[in-house]
Amino acid sequence: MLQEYMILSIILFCIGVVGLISRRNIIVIYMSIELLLNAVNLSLVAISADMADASAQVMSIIIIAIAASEAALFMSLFVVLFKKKSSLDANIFDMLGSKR
Amino acid sequence: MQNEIIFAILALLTIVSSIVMISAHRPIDSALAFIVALICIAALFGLVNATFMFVVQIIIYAGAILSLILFIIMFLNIKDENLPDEKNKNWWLLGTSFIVAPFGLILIDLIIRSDITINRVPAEGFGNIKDVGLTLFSKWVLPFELVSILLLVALVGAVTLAKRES
Amino acid sequence: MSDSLILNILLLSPLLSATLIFLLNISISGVKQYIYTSLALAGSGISALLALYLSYFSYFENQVFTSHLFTWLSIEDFIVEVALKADALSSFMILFIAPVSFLIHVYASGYMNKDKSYGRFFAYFNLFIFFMFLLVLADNPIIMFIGWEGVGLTSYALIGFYFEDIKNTYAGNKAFIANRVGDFGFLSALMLLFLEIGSGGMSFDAILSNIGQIEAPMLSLIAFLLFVGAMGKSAQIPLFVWLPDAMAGPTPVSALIHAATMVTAGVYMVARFAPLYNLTFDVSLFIAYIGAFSALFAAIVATRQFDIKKILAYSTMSQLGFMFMALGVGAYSTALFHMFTHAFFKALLFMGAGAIIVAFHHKQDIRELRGIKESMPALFVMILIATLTISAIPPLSAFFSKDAIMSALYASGHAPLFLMAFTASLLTVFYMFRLVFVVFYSNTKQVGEANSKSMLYPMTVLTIFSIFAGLLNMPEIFGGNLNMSNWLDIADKKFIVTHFDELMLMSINTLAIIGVIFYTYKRYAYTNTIDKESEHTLVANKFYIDEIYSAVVVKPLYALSILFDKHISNNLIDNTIHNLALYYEKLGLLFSGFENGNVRNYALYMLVGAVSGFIYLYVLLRAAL
Amino acid sequence: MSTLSILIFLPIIAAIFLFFVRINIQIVKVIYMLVTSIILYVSLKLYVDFDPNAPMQFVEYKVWIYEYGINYFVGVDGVSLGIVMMNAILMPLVAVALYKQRDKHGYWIHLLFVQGGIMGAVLSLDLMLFYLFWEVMLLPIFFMIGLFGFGRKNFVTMKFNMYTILGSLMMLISILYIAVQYKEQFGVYSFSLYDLKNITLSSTQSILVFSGFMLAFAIKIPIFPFHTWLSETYRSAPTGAVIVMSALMAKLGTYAIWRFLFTLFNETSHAVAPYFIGLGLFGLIFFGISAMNQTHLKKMFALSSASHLSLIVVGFFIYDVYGLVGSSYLMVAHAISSAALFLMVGMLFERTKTHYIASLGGIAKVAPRFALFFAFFALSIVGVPLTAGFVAEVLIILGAFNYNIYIGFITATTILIAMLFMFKMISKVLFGEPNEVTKNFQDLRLHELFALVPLALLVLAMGIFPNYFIKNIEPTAQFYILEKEVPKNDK
Repeated sequence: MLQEYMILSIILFCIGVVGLISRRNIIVIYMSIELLLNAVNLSLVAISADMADASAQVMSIIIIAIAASEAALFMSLFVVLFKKKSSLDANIFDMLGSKR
Repeated sequence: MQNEIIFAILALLTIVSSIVMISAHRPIDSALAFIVALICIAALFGLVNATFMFVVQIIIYAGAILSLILFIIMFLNIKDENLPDEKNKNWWLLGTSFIVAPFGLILIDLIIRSDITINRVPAEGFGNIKDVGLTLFSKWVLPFELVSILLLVALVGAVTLAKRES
Repeated sequence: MSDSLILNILLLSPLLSATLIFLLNISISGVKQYIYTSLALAGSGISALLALYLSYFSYFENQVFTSHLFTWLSIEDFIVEVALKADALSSFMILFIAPVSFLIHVYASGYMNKDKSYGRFFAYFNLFIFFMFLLVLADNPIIMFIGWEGVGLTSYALIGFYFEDIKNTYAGNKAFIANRVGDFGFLSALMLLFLEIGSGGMSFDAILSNIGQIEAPMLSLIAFLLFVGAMGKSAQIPLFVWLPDAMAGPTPVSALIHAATMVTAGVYMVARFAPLYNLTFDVSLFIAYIGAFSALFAAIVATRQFDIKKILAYSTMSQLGFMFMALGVGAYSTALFHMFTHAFFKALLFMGAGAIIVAFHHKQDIRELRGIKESMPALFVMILIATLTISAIPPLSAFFSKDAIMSALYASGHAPLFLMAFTASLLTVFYMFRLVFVVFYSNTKQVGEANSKSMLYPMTVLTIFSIFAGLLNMPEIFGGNLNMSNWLDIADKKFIVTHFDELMLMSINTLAIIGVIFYTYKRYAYTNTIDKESEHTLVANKFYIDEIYSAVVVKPLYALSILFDKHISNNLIDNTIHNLALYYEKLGLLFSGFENGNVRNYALYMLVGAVSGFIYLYVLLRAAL
Repeated sequence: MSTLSILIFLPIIAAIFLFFVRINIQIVKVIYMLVTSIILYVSLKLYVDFDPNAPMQFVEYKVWIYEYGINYFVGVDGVSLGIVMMNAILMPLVAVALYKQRDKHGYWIHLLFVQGGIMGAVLSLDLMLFYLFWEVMLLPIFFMIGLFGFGRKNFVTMKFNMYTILGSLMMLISILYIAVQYKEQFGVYSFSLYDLKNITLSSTQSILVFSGFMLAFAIKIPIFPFHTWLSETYRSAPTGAVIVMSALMAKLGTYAIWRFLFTLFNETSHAVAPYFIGLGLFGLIFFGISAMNQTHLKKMFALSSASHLSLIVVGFFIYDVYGLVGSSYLMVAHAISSAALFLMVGMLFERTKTHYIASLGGIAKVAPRFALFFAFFALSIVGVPLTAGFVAEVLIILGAFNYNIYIGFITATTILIAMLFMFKMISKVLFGEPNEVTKNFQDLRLHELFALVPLALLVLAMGIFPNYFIKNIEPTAQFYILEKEVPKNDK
């Protein structure tokens, strides 16, 4: 069972990465990040089951906690950014770049 | 055998809903697709007896986080003109997939080729609240406390961020 | 007094007085004029007295004075001592340099009277004498070269003395640059000389005794280069251009530096290296021809000049040409003898010209100075005597010296040289009497200011010298015994001329001269011929030599300068460098496009990198799996 | 602390101290004078105690970074002595001449810093130490031009620095390369000059490493194709920086050729000498003729400096005792003269606010003392007798004739080259009638005289009694010549 779980986790992770990079909508980007975390969680839980050890599940609980706090921050960021530019386009927020 | 069939269905459902999630134009569609994916993942947790994880996944992800997302999407009242103009979205998706594909394929290849399963027989009550709780508060108590601090920080951060602008 | 002390005082007293005057002049304003005068006269007077003392012992007792001051340089074999040596030749040189300098000092104290730069003038003047003594008394050519350059430097300062008119300083620049071209040759020759035989010592004695060790071509090269130095200093073709312009300086300067002393340094130097030139006939002959061309060229140009000082300047160049002719055919003491007499009469002529210029408020054009005989009779007499002397009328001093040159040229068998010299000497008579007749014999009358006594007394002394200086080297034919030649004891070539030939030569020469005087009298005295002479002929414009030099040397140099600076440095090299920097910047812009602030793009780059690293690792490790 | 360490570190420590302590500018100047005077005193003592016949003296050796053989290793010999003395003499005089003009802390702090840096670079015998100081002395100049310069100062200072650092980096690579080679051949790391000269390199390696060093020095000097930073930089730099650059830093480039290239790569230096003689002679004439057409005083003097520095390079590469001694003498002589000239140009600018030759004139009439000193130093650059430059030029010309008669003739043109522009410049600046700009020209003030008179006396003394000075240089040169001839005979 572990191998299948792992393969599924890899596929989900890849999909997450694709979404993360190719989409400009920040909400979708956020959800892609969550998908990455879920992919990792999936493999952790699978390993935990395979090894009959709860530690890996604890790790995924911690990851979920982190994801929750991330969610809180992201949501407030969405609000702030949307209020400022009234757009969800990630390309607008490029102040870090070297503008010519 | 039964488990394998359930797994195959769930896996397919997860992958399809994930793909829908990253390719949907409107965020609300994505979020709905994402809920499907998350619930499927929770089901996959349950399939390997991780009952506590199953519950947590449903409550926190599908319950709390996703509802928060939906709430925000509705709260912001996003209209079509607020959405980014993603003309080349599909090309981007395709291109990125081609870049990521080798990564995934190689990993899958490695997984298939190597024998990583241990198949230890779980004890009674594995994966329920008691088991996980004991591990959490004995072996992992320090990370747990740290995470609580992190949550506090995130809370304060979110409040200040949202408050400053309003 | 010990010998060396005398030499040292002789050398250093002008330097000391120059330094004192200089310090006074630069630090305190409003010093009384007589302080400068007494300092300057003390400096040159002491050395003049000592020079006479020195020459006396040298002449009668063949005494050689030496003095060793300190070691200038000592690196391996290159040992240069600052040593002074007054042998016969040096004593002979200071015998006329020091007294003439002193007399011109006295004269200058009158000429420069009330000038605001009185102190500065005498500081330079004494400094010049110091360098001239150093040049003449130095015991080795390197120290001589220092003196040689030093006189050039002071000459530069004195030509540009009235620096308010920038043209004067340009004349000074020209003089120094032309001199330096000569010095380039001189210095190169010295270096070669040292490398060939320098390990035997750099004193003149050592060099001249070792000179036989040098191979012929190198010896000729050295001799030629030395002569290049002489060309510059003694204003011979082709480096003569500075001398006419040098007349921009005050007249005492022209008298002392550009007539009597500095310009003769070239003659002295060639005479000093006589043993060298005796071994190099080709170079000697070259010298003789350069001298002949210079003499003839200068004489021709002088016939159409109007500036009284320019006429005298060309005359100086011409007379120097005579000396070089004599040097070239090997009659060294004859050349020196002419230099000796020339110093007196040419100084006298310049001082006379200066007296006229002062009297008539700095008018220098002979057309404006007509008919001044009555107002200054003493001056007229002295200038007339000097003119007769330069024309070589017997029994005045230059008669003996010029005649000796003529007979040496005649006996040497170089007919072209002799003919050129003869023509030049007749032209000399022509242009000198043209000057005299135009200025003094005229229908118009002018009255100028009276000259001060301090100007006239030195001239009187010089007049006496001009008349009698010839006695020093009376040829056998007049019952003399060539005292000076015997004293100097230079490796002269001996020319055998029969008494009949010599007498014939003299009489023809004298007759021709008298004929020319009459012709000139007819042409210029009490007539307006001079006003009809155009200023725009080829001759009056000095054959356009200055313009040719400017077109051939100066303008191409400036063009080259622009080429080097603007085109090569700026356009070629610097622009290449700037363009390199520019392209580098462009390349930077190309890459900065990647850094556009879109974090997901950064993630893409990261991903590409990670994936390619991943693939690489996979390929690498595939075998192990 | 021993003599050499005082020379190196006292100015640097003082500079750092002044940097952190913000005090009154007057006190800064007093401290500057005090420190440079102490340095001058110590240097004079060094000069008196110096033994001409010993090879390397006052050597100090302290282990610094043991594992890599990088040590604090300093010493002085006949060549470095000249630059040390110049550095010690010029710095206080610059302050004496300029103290009224500059009321910025940084100016004096940077000058102190650069003094220490130059001392360090001259005295160090360890290549890493040398590289360190070589870069250290660059920085204050960078800031001085940038902060106190004229015109397009930012561009110019960037260009100058990038140019110089390009060369320095090549040198660093070369240093590291030979250190690694040493490790391979002898088993330990060492950056000491005397250890590194024992390594054997193939001719290709040797030439590559040589070029790395040479590029750094050629840019600093500058030799012909690397000169384009020069005139713009000199034009923009403030007086103090120009003096440091022309009188000391450029000389360091030539000094380093002798100290490092001739010691480390003696055969290669011999092999490439003809090219550098050619380049030097070309530069001598090229810069001299380029200077003829300059309208800006500082640019003209910059090119004049370059011309003389090319001559110094020629003197070194002809490589006999006359050339070496002559070049080292010219280094010192030219340092004094050019420092004095740039100082006077600074005074000129302070009074007239112009650097252009065409707008000046008639200064001799209103300011005779200024004119006297200006003409004197200009003539000493030309190399008239009784000035130090003359002695040096005679020696270099002698060496060149000894090398080859044609080279000799071309080298001898040096006595013509400088005249081409110098005399016309003197005429235009000093002579003629005073114009609007110069009619109120103030003559030299007392403190300026205090700065210039010692320099003038030094130039005269070095020209009249050269033997007294040269006897300190000559044994060192002889020592190098002897050392060079050994491998020559082996072949």
